[in-house]
Amino acid sequence: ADELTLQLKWVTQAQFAGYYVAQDKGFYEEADLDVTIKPGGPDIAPTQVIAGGGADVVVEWMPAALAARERGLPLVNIAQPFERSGMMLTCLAESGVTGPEDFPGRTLGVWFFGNEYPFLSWMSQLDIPTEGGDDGVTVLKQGFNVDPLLQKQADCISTMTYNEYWQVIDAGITPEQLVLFNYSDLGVATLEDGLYVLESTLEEPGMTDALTRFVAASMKGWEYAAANPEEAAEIILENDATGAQTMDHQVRMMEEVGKLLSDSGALDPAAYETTVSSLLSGGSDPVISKDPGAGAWTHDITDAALN
Amino acid sequence: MSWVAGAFGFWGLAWWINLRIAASRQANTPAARLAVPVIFGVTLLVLWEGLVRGLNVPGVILPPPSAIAARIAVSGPILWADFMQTFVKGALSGYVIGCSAAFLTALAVDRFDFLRRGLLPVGSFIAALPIIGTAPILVMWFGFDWHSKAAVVVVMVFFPMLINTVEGLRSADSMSRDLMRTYAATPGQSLRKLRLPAAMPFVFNGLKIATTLSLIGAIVAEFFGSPTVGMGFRISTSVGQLALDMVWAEITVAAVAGSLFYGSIALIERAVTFWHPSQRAAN
Amino acid sequence: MRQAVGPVLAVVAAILVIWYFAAVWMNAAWTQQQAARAGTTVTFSEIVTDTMQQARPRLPAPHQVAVELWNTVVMKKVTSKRSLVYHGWITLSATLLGFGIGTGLGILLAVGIVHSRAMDMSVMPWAIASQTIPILAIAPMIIVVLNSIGISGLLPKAIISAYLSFFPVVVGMVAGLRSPETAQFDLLKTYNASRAQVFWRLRLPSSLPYLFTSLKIGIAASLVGAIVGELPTGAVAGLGARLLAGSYYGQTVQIWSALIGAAVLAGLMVGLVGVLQRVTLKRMGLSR
Amino acid sequence: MLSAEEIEGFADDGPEPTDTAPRDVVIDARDVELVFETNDGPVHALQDINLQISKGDFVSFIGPSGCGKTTFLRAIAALEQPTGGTLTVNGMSPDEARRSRAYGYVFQAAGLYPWRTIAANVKLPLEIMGFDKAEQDRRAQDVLRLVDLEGFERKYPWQLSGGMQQRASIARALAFDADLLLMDEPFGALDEIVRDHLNEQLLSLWARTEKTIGFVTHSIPEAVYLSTKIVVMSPRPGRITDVIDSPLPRERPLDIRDTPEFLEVAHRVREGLRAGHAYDD
Amino acid sequence: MLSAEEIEGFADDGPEPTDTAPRDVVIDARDVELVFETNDGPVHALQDINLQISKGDFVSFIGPSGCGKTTFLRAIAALEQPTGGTLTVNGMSPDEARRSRAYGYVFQAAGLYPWRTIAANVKLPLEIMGFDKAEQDRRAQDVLRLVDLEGFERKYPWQLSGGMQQRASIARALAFDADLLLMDEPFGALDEIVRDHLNEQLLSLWARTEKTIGFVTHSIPEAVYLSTKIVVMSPRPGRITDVIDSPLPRERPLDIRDTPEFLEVAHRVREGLRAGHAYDD
Ligand SMILES: Nc1ncnc2c1ncn2[C@@H]1O[C@H](COP(=O)(O)OP(=O)(O)OP(=O)(O)O)[C@@H](O)[C@H]1O
Ligand SMILES: Nc1ncnc2c1ncn2[C@@H]1O[C@H](COP(=O)(O)OP(=O)(O)OP(=O)(O)O)[C@@H](O)[C@H]1O
Ligand SMILES: Cc1ncc(C[n+]2csc(CCO)c2C)c(N)n1
Ligand SMILES: [Mg+2]
Ligand SMILES: [Mg+2]
Repeated sequence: ADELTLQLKWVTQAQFAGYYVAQDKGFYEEADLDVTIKPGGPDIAPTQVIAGGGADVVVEWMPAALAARERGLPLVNIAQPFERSGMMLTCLAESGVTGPEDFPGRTLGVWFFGNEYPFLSWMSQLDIPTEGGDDGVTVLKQGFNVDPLLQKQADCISTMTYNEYWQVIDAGITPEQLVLFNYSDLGVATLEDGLYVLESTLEEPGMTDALTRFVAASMKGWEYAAANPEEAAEIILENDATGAQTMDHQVRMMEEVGKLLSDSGALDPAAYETTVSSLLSGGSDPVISKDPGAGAWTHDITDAALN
Repeated sequence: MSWVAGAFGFWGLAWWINLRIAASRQANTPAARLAVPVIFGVTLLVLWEGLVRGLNVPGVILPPPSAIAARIAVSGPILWADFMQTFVKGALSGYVIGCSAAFLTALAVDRFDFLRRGLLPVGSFIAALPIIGTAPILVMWFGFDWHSKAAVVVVMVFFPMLINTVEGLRSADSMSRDLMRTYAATPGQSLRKLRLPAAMPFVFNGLKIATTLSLIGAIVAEFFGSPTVGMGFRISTSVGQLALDMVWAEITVAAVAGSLFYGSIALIERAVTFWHPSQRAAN
Repeated sequence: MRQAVGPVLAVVAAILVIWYFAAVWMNAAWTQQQAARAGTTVTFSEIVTDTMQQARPRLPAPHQVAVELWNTVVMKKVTSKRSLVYHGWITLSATLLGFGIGTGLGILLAVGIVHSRAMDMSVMPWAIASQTIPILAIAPMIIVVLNSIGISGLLPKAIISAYLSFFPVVVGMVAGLRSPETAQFDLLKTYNASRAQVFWRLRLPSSLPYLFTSLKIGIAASLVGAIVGELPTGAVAGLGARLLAGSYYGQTVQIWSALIGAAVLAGLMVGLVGVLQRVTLKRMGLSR
Repeated sequence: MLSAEEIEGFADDGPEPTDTAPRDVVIDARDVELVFETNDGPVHALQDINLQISKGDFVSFIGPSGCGKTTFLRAIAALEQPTGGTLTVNGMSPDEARRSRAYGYVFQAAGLYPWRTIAANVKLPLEIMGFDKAEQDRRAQDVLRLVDLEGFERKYPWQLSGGMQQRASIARALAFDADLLLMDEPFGALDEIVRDHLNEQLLSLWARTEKTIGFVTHSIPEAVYLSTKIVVMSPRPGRITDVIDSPLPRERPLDIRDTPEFLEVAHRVREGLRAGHAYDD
Repeated sequence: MLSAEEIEGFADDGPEPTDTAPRDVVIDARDVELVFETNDGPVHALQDINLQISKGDFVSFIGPSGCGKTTFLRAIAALEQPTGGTLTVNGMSPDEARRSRAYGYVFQAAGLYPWRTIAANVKLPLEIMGFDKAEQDRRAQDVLRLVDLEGFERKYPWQLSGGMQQRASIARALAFDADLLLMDEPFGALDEIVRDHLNEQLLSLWARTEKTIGFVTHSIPEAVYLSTKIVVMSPRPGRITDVIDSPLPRERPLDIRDTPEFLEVAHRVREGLRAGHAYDD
């Protein structure tokens, strides 16, 4: 069997159910693959791991991947199982925020670590400075959870549709008490959770074949997971070594993640272009300074996998 | 390969020079005291540069010192702002508060045996509150700005300082203590005149260890929430962008600031504990 | 030992009382906000009751933590992923290995520094500088590098743990190894004792009070290091993983119980070093 | 041998001391016993110690090394706790007396604080007892002159010779006017001339101030020259074997040491000492 | 006063010493000078020291406290570095001599290691010099008996009286057979009887083994009784004011101390000492 190591972007949760399900259901084995899944975490940059040879494939968000590419790490998108972005800016209604026009003077929580670009490019579109002041917004580097909103340290925070949003709800805030800004709807979304490999990996003999089988099996896993959220959640719980995840939360996450998935796993070139232009325009300090070029993604793998 | 060989060659040469300086008559002059660590450091840098280039280590894993230097050269204002936020506001205030709190606690613990037996074991609990657990809580309590970073630093430096001070206050020898008894010195007097001076070598151990802890604490705490300025903020954000040259530029600032901080405490130590054998003879 | 029980209990009791008051004080805001959102008002006694049982309190009440501890320590099999004992053990093993490496290295460095002027002048500043490098920033790189040369599992965590613990040992031991009086050195000088003999017969025994103080700090630092090291290794298990998962899902109670778990672990280990200290000093006739 | 009535407070395991203490007893020891517990079994440092010291007495303790002189002085100063018998100082327990700052103590080893200069070491008790700055300076200067250490005020202890350190520690004990001076071999590390000089100074101080002095020495002439009462001790267990009241007048020029009375007392002390020793070769 | 030819190596600021050293010179000091730098200006601890000590000599150093006796002994033992002049030991530099383990040194303060029992303290040099276990035990037992500390082998230093500690430190220096013994006031804290006993023991050891001994003392009789050569020093700056070769025979019973020769030497030493002192009252 071909050995492959997959580095996730975050901890074991339903966000990555497809891979765990493919593993658990034997889809990888059937494809003659021996896949090792490495959970990520707040202190793990998948790009760095792949650069150090710690993984063959990584799950990464496109801004980070393209930034790495520009810095000399030739990452290539081989598949894009998530066709929609799940990121939102979530505000407490009682803070008085109703639309972007209310932002000046507010404090907003944003995820950094390579995840700040959609927000920054949105702000530059809106022409709102992010350095504080009366006509600008004060940006906080948000930690991992939704406390800043609950503790009223921020008027708005970043959430994912499938995770943090529900934590806010679980904490006792009703959906009516929230105002949501979905980046997808705003047209500034960037692609999340794609599969990336190094150019050199693609050139290795036999690797294209192995990756093709891997993507095909993974997409089969995603399909299965989306169809069977309960079972997928159970598989996640089994694989979570921290013992901290709960069934309810994972089932719900799986259901929400299902809404973001693409059928084929093939990258939509239009979405790619949106992402790139959004990144190139990203405020005063653009993430990437030039077009990443054609090598930044390939349909070879997904095309082969579809057959 | 020639890079690697050159680097190791340089290493050998520098080591030889350092041995010569350290053994020479001028070993105690300020110039030598400065030259030796500088030569050693330059050696490390040359070795680093040589290995990174020679072994073709990708810049996104470890950038060569030259790239880091270039980054520092163009990022002065950012580095300065980060330094002020993290070191001056976060680390320094936390250091002062934490060390004073531990010092006062140690005095109380030393004065009341009840506290020594009760508080000291509990104090050692605080030692192990890992920053990963305390930082999110303290950010929640004290907000995103430097106050929560100072609080993290307080928690981190408390125990080393406490345990050293307590140990130091007990270190006076029995004859010196007997002397105080014959004067019927009050506990306060015997503290001021005997136990505090005798404790100073230990106290400075605590203070020195706390310098580096405070810096680590303030930086790492920013990983758990911060404004968009600060050394920890910059490091974590830059890692996400694989801007490793910026990461190392911040680390360089941290190392220089930390060493100067430590050095200044060590200088004060020399002045205060001049009488201690470890300071008297340069053995 | 025994006469310590009373004072410890008293201090713990005092802490509990303060803790309860603080819990009411810090959690009341949330209760009131929720009431305001619901358009109701709450009485004081309702506030007190509510602050004792919030799901995401700013500060969980002690009994909430106690219940969580009971559930995760006693009620779960120690082999279960949901058992705190299981996670505690994972962290402990990395701690002990890291402490071993860290103190070993620390003592070796101190010995080198005390014996070689060149080392003293060159290594010490860089040992200091090394400690100012934020560990969480380079930990991922350490892990990546170690990974690429095929080292994974316990050792990377232990190395990070060692990195945090070696420094207090170096600082303490350098001071300790230099603490003998000039006259005590002179005696051995008249015997033309070798450096090794001076070390074993004079420097080391005189450094013991410093050594044990350093060890106490070092072992606590090792624990913190082992927990920190769990993050960049994927935080899959161990107290660090629990802390992180707790904070990621905003489960304050779980954070606190993991914190208490870590604190108890540290307390036990520091206590153990303390016992070792007393036994050693007694056997050496140094405790009066 | 002196006549029996000159022996006061003498006790072997013989007669009990008179219960009615003589005038102004400063130190009153009755059946004092002190046992140290060691890893190696108990050490009987003091046994059956009965002794009364009156106000104004100059009492020397002499005896082989290890016989308990230091231990007894420490017990008087409440630095050790007797394990048996009763010991009072000025009618109080030693600890109460200590707390009323009844004595100055010169330790067998100098025990200067290394972080203080010589002058600051001498001023230490003065600071503690709340003398004002000017008075501290004056007294420090006086006592340092007395022990011939002028010019060394600003040196640190480790910059002084052994004998100079000892003198500094004497100066420290003399700096405040304690009524009771306890001195443990204060002149051990001094040469004959300085010693004679300090002996004279001490005698004149004593005569002037009516202090009570407890003084440990190994020098028989010194003991006889200085004391109104000489206590001879012997070791294992430490006990008093002879108490000699000196027939010498209080006024004592140095050449009193050549008088027959002096030599007689010295002889008796030497005999007592010798009896306490193991070897007679 | 003794005749001129009995004064050897004497130097004030007068004549240079003869360049041809006498037979078997062990210690040869020429114009030795030692200055300590302190916070408070330089201290001239030794100045113009010229002295030759031959093999088998027993040399006593006597002088007021602070005159540089300890410093000179330390210089011989390579524990201090003279700042001027030349000093050789067995024809080598003091440091080479130290490295060849030429001497045993008894320090002014006992300096026992508190974490070692008395026996272990005595064995310390033996361990370092690689004696085997059985030999260590035998020697430790012998020397502890010599200084009358049998039964205290397993005690720790702080469980011993001051004098006992001092004897333990003497035992430690005697345990290994150094050819050159340097002793800094070894008997300062001992009573007359023990002191006499140890003086005799030391003399017989010396006579038996032909050791060369440098000995600091404050006791004039002790210096005269023990020495073949007495060096009188005076302070500020520390220098040699007199060197007296003893006319006494090598065989010396204790009662030699009553002979006129003895008293005459003692008188001369006392005069020399007095001259070095400030006060003449
Ligand atoms: N802390 C202690 N623990 C155990 N034994 C002790 C302690 N202090 C003193 N001793 C023992 O008590 C006895 C008396 O000691 P002490 O110091 O009183 O003698 P001393 O008469 O002062 O002798 P010296 O003239 O040598 O100073 C000795 O045998 C000594 O070993
Ligand atoms: N480490 C030092 N630093 C500065 N001055 C010193 C030091 N050691 C000794 N001295 C000075 O050197 C002089 C000689 O000291 P030394 O110890 O040799 O005297 P000594 O003859 O042994 O006296 P004693 O009989 O009191 O022991 C003294 O004035 C002393 O203050
Ligand atoms: C330090 C850090 N903060 C935020 C993210 C953002 N992020 C990426 S995936 C994911 C999971 C969503 O439930 C989240 C929160 C990150 N990667 N690292
Ligand atoms: Mg004594
Ligand atoms: Mg001396």
